[in-house]
Amino acid sequence: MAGKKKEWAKVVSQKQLAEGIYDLWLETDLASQAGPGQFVGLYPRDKSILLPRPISICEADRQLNRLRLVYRLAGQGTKEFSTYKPGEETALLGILGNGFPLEAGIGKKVFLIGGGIGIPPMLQLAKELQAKKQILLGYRNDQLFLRDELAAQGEVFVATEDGSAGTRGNVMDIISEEGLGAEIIYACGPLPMLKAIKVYAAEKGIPAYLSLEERMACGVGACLGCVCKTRETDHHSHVNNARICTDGPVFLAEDLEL
Amino acid sequence: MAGKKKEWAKVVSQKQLAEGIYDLWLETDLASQAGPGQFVGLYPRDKSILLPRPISICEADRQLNRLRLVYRLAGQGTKEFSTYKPGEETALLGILGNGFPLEAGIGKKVFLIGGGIGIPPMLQLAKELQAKKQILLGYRNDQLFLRDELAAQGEVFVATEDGSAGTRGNVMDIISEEGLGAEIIYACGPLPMLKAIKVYAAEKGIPAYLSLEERMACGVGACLGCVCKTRETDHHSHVNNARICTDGPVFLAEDLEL
Amino acid sequence: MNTKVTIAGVEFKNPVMTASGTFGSGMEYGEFVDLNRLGAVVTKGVASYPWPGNPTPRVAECYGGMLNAIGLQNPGIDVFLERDLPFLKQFDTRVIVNVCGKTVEDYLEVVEKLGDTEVDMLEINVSCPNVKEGAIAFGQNTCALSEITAQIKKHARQPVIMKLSPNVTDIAEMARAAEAAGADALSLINTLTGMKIDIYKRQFALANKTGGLSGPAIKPVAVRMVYQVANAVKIPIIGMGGIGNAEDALEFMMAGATGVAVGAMNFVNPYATTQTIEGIEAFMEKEKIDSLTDIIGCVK
Amino acid sequence: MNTKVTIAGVEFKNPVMTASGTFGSGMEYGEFVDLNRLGAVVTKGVASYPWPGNPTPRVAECYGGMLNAIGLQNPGIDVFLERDLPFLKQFDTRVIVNVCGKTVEDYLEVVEKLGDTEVDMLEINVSCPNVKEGAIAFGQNTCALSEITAQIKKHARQPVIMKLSPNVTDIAEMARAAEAAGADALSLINTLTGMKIDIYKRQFALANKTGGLSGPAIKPVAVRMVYQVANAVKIPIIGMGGIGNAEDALEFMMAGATGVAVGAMNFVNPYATTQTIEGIEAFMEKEKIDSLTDIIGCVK
Repeated sequence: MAGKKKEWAKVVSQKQLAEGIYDLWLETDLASQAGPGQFVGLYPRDKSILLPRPISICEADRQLNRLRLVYRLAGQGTKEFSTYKPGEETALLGILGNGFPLEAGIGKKVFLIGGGIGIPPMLQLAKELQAKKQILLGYRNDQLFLRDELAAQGEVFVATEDGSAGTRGNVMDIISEEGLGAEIIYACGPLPMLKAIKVYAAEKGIPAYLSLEERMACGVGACLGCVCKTRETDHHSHVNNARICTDGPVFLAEDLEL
Repeated sequence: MAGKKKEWAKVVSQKQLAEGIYDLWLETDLASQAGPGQFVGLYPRDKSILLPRPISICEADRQLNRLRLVYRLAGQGTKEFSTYKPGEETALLGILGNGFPLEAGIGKKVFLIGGGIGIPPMLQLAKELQAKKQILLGYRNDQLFLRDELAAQGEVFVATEDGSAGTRGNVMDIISEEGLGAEIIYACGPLPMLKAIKVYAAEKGIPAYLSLEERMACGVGACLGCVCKTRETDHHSHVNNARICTDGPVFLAEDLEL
Repeated sequence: MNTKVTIAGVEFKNPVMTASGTFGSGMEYGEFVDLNRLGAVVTKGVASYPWPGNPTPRVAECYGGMLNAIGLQNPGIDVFLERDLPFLKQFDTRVIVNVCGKTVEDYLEVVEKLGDTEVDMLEINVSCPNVKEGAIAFGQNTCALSEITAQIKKHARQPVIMKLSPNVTDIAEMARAAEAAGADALSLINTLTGMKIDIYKRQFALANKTGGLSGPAIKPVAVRMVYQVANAVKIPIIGMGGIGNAEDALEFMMAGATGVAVGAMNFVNPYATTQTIEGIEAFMEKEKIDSLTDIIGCVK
Repeated sequence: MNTKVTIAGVEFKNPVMTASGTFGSGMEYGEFVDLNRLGAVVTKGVASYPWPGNPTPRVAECYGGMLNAIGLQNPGIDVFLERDLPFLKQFDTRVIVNVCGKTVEDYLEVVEKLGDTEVDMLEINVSCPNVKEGAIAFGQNTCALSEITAQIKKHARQPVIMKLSPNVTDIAEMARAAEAAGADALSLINTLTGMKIDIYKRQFALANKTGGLSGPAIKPVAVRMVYQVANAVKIPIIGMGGIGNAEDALEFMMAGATGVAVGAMNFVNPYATTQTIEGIEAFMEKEKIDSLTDIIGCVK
């Protein structure tokens, strides 16, 4: 595997998918190394803000050398990204993070669970994972971004906070309402969702791979800014902290203290 | 007269006139208030640098609401300006400064003296001043930007540091070499040139209006960053300092300690 | 919606003021903003006699901020009273006069002359890093700060704000010293001492070598110090340091400031003061805040 | 063209180092830059036993910089010696180990264990603002600084660099105290203590409330302090604070620094260290500088 790089990527296209949700395709050599659950750091041009923004990989087209990033407007940096037009260049740091382990799920009955802006990484995962996929998606409202694309990759179930589509409530409510089950879970989304999944997985005695988020600085494991609490002493830190950017962002739920 | 404003101006055109010298036309309502020897503050978009860049007005087209700024690449801000393309917008603070007093020169035999990036303000002055104009221009080399346009407004004499065009030397060398004389002087350029003109004017007993430069912050007379030493106590400061941005940039040479 | 705040018994229509030295005596920015909208105009430092200030260059730019070494150039108290104060009194805004001096007597002379004027408050500048005598010498030492605070309080007829220097090891200790000596309020931070070198010319960017760093670059230091001081004293605080919009201003208020001042950002956006006020009003409306005083120091 | 510099008898191929805590022990950025190119790698702080550091969020962004409150998380000296030092010794670069502790004994234990290793120098962190005990308490008081410097000098087998805190009233006084107590060199500045508040959530951006401000925003303060210290002591200085390119590095050197360290800017540009070296070489060529030592402190 080639090493990490900071390099220029060219904007191929950008469109808005839902309120505050943008869909950006970039052309970059880094695409060839990208896997599901990994992420990149996107640098704003705005020089008042210096750090790369971690954005998960929604799709990686390794033939065309293209990465798809679906991100939420969260501040000054993502606001800038949302203005990018085809042909513009942007500085990219990648490929970062460990990604979801595909082997663990091959041939199994799996849950792919995405909540909010945790949904995008599920697409590349769904495309690569050879398994019986039940894809559980939690949205705020009926702006069901990526739902149709995910439906082409497996059986999709939707929950909305406002009840405007699918199950009213969250992804856990889908499981109970639809009486679903799985042998393994892959998930990305807000912390309360991940905590609920950890509890559920422990009850069922099944493995759950959770993708975490935290404020990051370097993105490459040097600064120790983005750690999470681990049950056991971490091999790198020798304390109960793992680096989300490099040891993660994907962790086995049972290894975490959430 | 309307007050000062910070507002958006639209780039009409931009071209390079000589090495490191750019010619920018902006569309702005502020043009209607602009006179020769006044200046504007141009704000870079680059948020690492905050202050407006003072740039003198080369031409003001009050019919079409356009300002022409001819500026030199001097750093990060002007480097950014030089990339501006027609249709882009830029934030402008203006109109700043007192400008050259036209009345003083009407009908007289005058020197308009510009050195280097002090040449551009001479164009609007030459266009507005009804007088017998002898226009003395000092350049580094034979990249004689604005020379032809100035020649349409009066008799032009050129000096170059490297002797590649006109008189070898500086503008003072033109006066002695050509045996020129005047009843009044208007000048803008580097400090050594202004000092020489002040001495010359005193010897000849004629008034000289000098346009000064200094590092500025606010541009509107509040911060007292850009002062020059005055012979008499200044009416505003009550010390021997006048504000270049508001009391100037144009001063009568005899009022200054250079 | 109530944007009023009270500092040492003086009521302000809103907390937004100008930082001394960035707004002259209001005249210049009066072309851009309606001075009646401001909570207060805080004037450029006024001394007992005209000060010529430092040689040029007096200003330099740096990343996210600027350095200045004006050196407190000012026309002196007599010109201030004759020209600037009458100008300011035309407007429905509070007037806070920033007082500077080289000796305690200098300060007292200005304070005395302001005693029977309509000036609302005095801000005592003991923290300018750009003059050799006086000023910051009083602001980096608890004893000197206590002494000058007590002296000024003895002579002042208006409430006294001591303006603190951030160039100290323990800002809380300085704040406590000023409070104990009778200060009615504190303002902070003045500028951080900085330097810039032009590597091509191999010389200092400022004739004075060092200057005071202001602008967004210093905001995190300023917010931290406001928070520390708010937790160390009972007297109210006017916060400043990089404030250019409502978000900045609200950050200082939540850290514990009752008033907020826009400084270097006036140079970047001459409408920064009034836009800050409008932004605060919009925030209050959106977040359903009835009285702005509810958010002062709300983050603990 | 000679880019070599010497600090306390240790020769560096060039003056460009990494600022402690921003470069791990070199492994992570080894993917981006050739560590053989660097003057030195200065490691993340190493304590006598593993430290867990502070809760998250540990980092926040601010204008032209960032705040961190990592809290000196580190795996401890034993892991360092077993894993990180052998990694670093593969490269042709100097190794400077940053040493942290909560008590003098903590520091001494690390210093002792490093005594018979191939580490080139020790940098003593008495200026981290993010840990409650030790660290900065030693760095804001001349007596404490003298005491710990003297103790460490007594036990250290390598030259000792004391890393100074900028959160002090008089940096020159601190520098003199360290020099008098035997320090072989000084590094400055550590971070400025800062704070950020999220006004929408009404909470601190950092779990630790305060953090250390780094990045271009602090450069003018850092350059000023390097200049002041260079004029106060005879021992060499490693300058840092917002350095991200050759112009920044040269500014520090002209102010009086012999070495320079790239810190937070590694996060912005992972190639910042080697690009700084290349830029210095280009500057020397253009300005016809034979030996880089000629420009150290050349601006007076």
